[in-house]
Amino acid sequence: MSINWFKYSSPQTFYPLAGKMIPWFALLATAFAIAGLYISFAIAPTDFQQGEAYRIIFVHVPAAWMSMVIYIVMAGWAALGLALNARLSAMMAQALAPTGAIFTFLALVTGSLWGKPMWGAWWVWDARLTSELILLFLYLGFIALQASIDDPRRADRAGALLALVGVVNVPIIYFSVKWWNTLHQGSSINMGAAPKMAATMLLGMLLMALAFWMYTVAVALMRVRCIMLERERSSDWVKELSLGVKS
Amino acid sequence: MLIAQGLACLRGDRLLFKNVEIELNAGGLMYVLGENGSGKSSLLRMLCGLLMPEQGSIFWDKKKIKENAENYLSNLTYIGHLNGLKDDLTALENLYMSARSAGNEVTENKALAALTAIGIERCANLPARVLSQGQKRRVALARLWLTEGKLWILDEPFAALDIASVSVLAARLGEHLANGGMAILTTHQDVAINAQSTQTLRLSS
Amino acid sequence: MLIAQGLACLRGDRLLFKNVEIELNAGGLMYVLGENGSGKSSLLRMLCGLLMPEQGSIFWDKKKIKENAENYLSNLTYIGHLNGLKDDLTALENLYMSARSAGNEVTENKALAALTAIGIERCANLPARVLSQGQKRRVALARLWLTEGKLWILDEPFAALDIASVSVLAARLGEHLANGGMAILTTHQDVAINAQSTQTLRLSS
Amino acid sequence: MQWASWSAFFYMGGYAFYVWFSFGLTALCVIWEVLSLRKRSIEALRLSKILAQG
Amino acid sequence: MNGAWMTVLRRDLLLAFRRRSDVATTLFFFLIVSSLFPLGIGPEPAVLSSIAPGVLWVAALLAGMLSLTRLFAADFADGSLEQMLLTPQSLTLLVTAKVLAHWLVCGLPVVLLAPLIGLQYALPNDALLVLIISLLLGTPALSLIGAIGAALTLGVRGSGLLMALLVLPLYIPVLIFGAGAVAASQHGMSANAHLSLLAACSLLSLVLAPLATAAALRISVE
Amino acid sequence: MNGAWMTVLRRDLLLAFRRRSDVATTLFFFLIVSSLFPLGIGPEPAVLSSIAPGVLWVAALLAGMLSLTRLFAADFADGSLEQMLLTPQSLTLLVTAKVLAHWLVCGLPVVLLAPLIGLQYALPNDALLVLIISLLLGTPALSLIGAIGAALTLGVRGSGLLMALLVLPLYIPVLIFGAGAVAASQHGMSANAHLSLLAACSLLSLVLAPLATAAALRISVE
Ligand code: HEM
Ligand SMILES: Nc1ncnc2c1ncn2[C@@H]1O[C@H](COP(=O)(O)OP(=O)(O)OP(=O)(O)O)[C@@H](O)[C@H]1O
Ligand SMILES: Nc1ncnc2c1ncn2[C@@H]1O[C@H](COP(=O)(O)OP(=O)(O)OP(=O)(O)O)[C@@H](O)[C@H]1O
Ligand SMILES: [Mg+2]
Ligand SMILES: [Mg+2]
Repeated sequence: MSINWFKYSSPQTFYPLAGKMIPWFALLATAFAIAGLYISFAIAPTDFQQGEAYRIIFVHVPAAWMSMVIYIVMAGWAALGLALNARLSAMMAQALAPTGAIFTFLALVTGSLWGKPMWGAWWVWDARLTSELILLFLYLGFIALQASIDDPRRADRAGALLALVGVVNVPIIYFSVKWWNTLHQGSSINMGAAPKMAATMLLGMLLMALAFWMYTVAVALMRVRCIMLERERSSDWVKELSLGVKS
Repeated sequence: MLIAQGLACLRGDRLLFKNVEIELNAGGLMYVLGENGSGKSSLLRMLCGLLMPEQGSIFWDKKKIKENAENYLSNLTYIGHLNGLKDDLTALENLYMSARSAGNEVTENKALAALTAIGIERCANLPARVLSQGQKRRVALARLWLTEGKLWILDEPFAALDIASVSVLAARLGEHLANGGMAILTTHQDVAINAQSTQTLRLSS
Repeated sequence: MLIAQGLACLRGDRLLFKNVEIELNAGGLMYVLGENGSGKSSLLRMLCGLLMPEQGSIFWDKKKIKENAENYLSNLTYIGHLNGLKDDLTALENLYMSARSAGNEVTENKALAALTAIGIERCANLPARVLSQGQKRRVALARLWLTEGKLWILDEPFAALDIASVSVLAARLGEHLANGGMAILTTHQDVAINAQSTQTLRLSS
Repeated sequence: MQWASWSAFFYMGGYAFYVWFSFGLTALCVIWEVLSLRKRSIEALRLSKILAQG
Repeated sequence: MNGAWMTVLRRDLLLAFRRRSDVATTLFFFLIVSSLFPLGIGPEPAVLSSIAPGVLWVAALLAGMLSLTRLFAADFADGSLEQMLLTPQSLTLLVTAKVLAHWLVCGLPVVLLAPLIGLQYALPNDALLVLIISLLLGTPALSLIGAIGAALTLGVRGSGLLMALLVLPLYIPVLIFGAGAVAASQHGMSANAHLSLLAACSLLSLVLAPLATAAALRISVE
Repeated sequence: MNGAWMTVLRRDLLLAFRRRSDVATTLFFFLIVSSLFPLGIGPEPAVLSSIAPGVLWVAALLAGMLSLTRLFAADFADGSLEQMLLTPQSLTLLVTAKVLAHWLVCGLPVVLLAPLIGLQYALPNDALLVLIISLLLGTPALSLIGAIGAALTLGVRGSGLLMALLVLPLYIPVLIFGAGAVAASQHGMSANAHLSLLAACSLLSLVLAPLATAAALRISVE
């Protein structure tokens, strides 16, 4: 059993496995995306308050959700990597980070693109906005730390530790920021201004979220393969592999 | 007693050594020799548990050193390339505090005695900053007069020492071994140390 | 040529040495010997102008070194206890840049050749951080293959070097002296260097 | 289907800039990420090939 | 074991005493930062006292971080960190000793200095009191959390800024509760809720941070 | 001689840029620091824009301090400072090279990021312009003055540390004029007076600071 696990957790065997999985996830992602986009633009009705602007929700919310989910998954892999000292899981954590950062960035930008017409301001210090911004900082910290350590083993373990410390803090931060926001009633605007969640809208958002999920998996697998190639450059299996490909 | 089985060390993408076997018993002395960069320091750091072996494992009294770390570390005295001195503390303070925080029972007087033994009592109250290269090294080495540790791991202890101090240190090593201690050391000079059993491990890159 | 008259060095409240006389001509080699803390490094730093002599004065080509500093410094190559390497630069970058900022005309290739000469070309592109003690020392010493300086002042150049490198360095020193260079060095090992004229200055505290 | 015409669809009831910018940016990020990863893996393989041969 | 703990504490305090300038730098930084804003804003007491809690807390936070970046750097460079890892005592405990020393040297003075600056901002007395208490409760958390960052960025290029990037987001709750407490008492509300949350933060980090720091040190020294 | 100057500059830049992430880190550092204040003070745009000048100048100062205190420390510890003193070139010039490198890495990013933070703080455009100019004029002075302190703190002798403390206050005028300039333009007044004073500070320190620094280095190395 455990042998089996280690067999698949060794880069050499995981590399081709990942290669096989990528296309399927890509396919799923596109399928969900098409369905989701169809609902969000063709089916979902115009919102009587916000007009068409609300359609941003179909990228904004899934992106926001993903930004959080990915961070947690990342921390999970990191913990596994620290516990079992398994190279693969550390690599997975490292592979997820950039995608998570991108989604966070998207949540921020689409959010403020929504905010401009709704509130008339690109940015307000609202609780959720602020905590999303902080989440972006957490991602960037993780990436920067790993980027600035050259010894891969140390980079893995340092990053993993940071991710763990991060997840412990995320809820505290989120809570404190919400609280801070309620203290300053003055300017806080509630996103409740957003339309009622009609069933179709919820479906649309869910489909888009699923699309993002599948996309994330595919991309993470692609990145982890790159990392393996770069890390194990001098190992035999990479050499054989690279001799195999023509270019 | 110290046993290491099938140690391998990978630095960056270079395999420094593999299948290194060590068995060291009471009174045993081991030289680790090799050219610059052959991996001597790395091996010593590995034996201390500072560096995780790529393969293989290390046992102290039949138990993995990670498992009975407390027992192992209280028997271990390691002095590396770095002297671990604070420029702003005097020689005496440096010695006293490093010994204390290593868990040895020492008094100011004992520390002073150690400095005297290695012949730098005159510098006892000088800040480490102003000491000469060799004097710094000797302050670090003075800890060997204070520990009750069974296992000494010394990385080029003789570097930068003058002839007199070299022989003083050699004598101390001999004494330690005679009392059933063990020592592992690297060096590029050859120095005569008398021990019941002397082994030599040669690393070649 | 280098002349020093009646040098005295006071450190804190200790007079390390006084009335030290030095006269070194083209092709001359001078050993500065003495136990740890006897003042060797201090003397060398004094000769470089890093340390003000308490008494006495130092002349290069008959002129006080402070007066024709530019000329003196462009003829001087000093390598002290510290290697002066940047952990984050590769061995090659370290060598190249230190030589450049010392005013020597060097190219990457020349620098690489120097590293090859001292036998660490394999580490050329490793960050200094990961180099072993001896490898670091050798990167620092590689500058001796790049300078046109007449006067070399070396503080324990052989410390931490393995046997092979010691002889390589000794050879380079001999060559330098044969070409009418001068060298002053301290050491605790005795190494054979062939020079027309060899003097020994013994400092005793 | 509540779009009178394509132009109405693109006009997005006056919010064209915000809506299309959001979706467009998302698409851009996705495409960029995928392409850059492609490049990266090809580069890695090329390098290790050189290593393997030389 | 207690002996070793005390020794580490004593050694760091002694070192700090010998290198007073570092400590002074921290305090001075705190002073500059907190006295800079009145210049930018002008003397209206109303505005000043409204920004006082935030400014003071941010200043304290930055000052603490500024000094923390080098918590382990020197020990790492001169090899005494290796020795610390090789002592039979639990590294976690020794870390607490180091952090405590740092807090006594850099945290406490800030706490003591704060009221003076509070006066400059026309803070009422009870708010001043709350300020001191909140700093007393909060700054330990800052030191403890900062230690993790310091350990993670050991010997990493540009570690100062990198550490800021890692640690500042984690400081945010402490900042919010701390500044919130003062603000609350300014508006005549009770600050107890804030203060107890602050205490909770400190306790939590007292339990978890040393563990994380010890792990980080082991990773960094390899 | 030019060769050596360029080499020192290149070496320091290379050291700073050795990791591409460094510059990014500097930029994000400012983002975070500037996001701390709203969390401490509250989100009211009016208040925020009134403290914006202070926030930015503090960020600049902090970035300087985080890196500057170590400007020579590393060179001193690893011996490359000795080597620098032994080059035939004038030490004063080499010092300028080092300071310039430092400013490019730590000063410039502030200037570049300033507008973005300004937006977050709802600064009017003309104030933004003044802000950038003031930073351009002022940050070099911060680096130059900091260099003196950095050289002095190397001081083997206790007096050096004390001197370093005397250097710190030199920051104050720069900060006052800098923040003052922006504040002035916010209140619709002309900022020229402040700006010219700022320029004067920079010029003065450009002339004097390198000399002082070089002297301090010579003493410290003895
Ligand atoms: C920079 C601007 C914004 C950011 C960073 C942001 C961030 C977020 C985040 C993190 C979430 C997920 C939180 C959760 O699901 O519990 C979210 C959800 C949401 N946001 Fe935003 N948001 C922004 C602007 C806006 C604006 C302007 C609106 C509409 C006026 C809006 C409407 C929503 C809605 C309706 C949800 C879904 C709520 C839910 O599912 O519970 N957001 N946003
Ligand atoms: N990240 C890395 N990449 C490549 N090589 C590395 C890396 N880290 C360390 N090394 C190599 O590992 C070796 C370290 O060896 P170590 O310090 O143990 O040498 P040593 O035997 O102690 O030499 P010395 O006698 O000079 O002290 C060096 O050859 C160094 O070049
Ligand atoms: N401030 C001071 N007070 C008292 N003594 C001092 C002071 N500064 C330096 N010294 C002494 O001056 C001497 C410095 O000597 P130096 O470094 O030249 O020795 P060295 O001959 O190079 O020794 P080594 O062989 O160990 O390198 C040391 O003995 C040191 O104790
Ligand atoms: Mg070694
Ligand atoms: Mg010496």
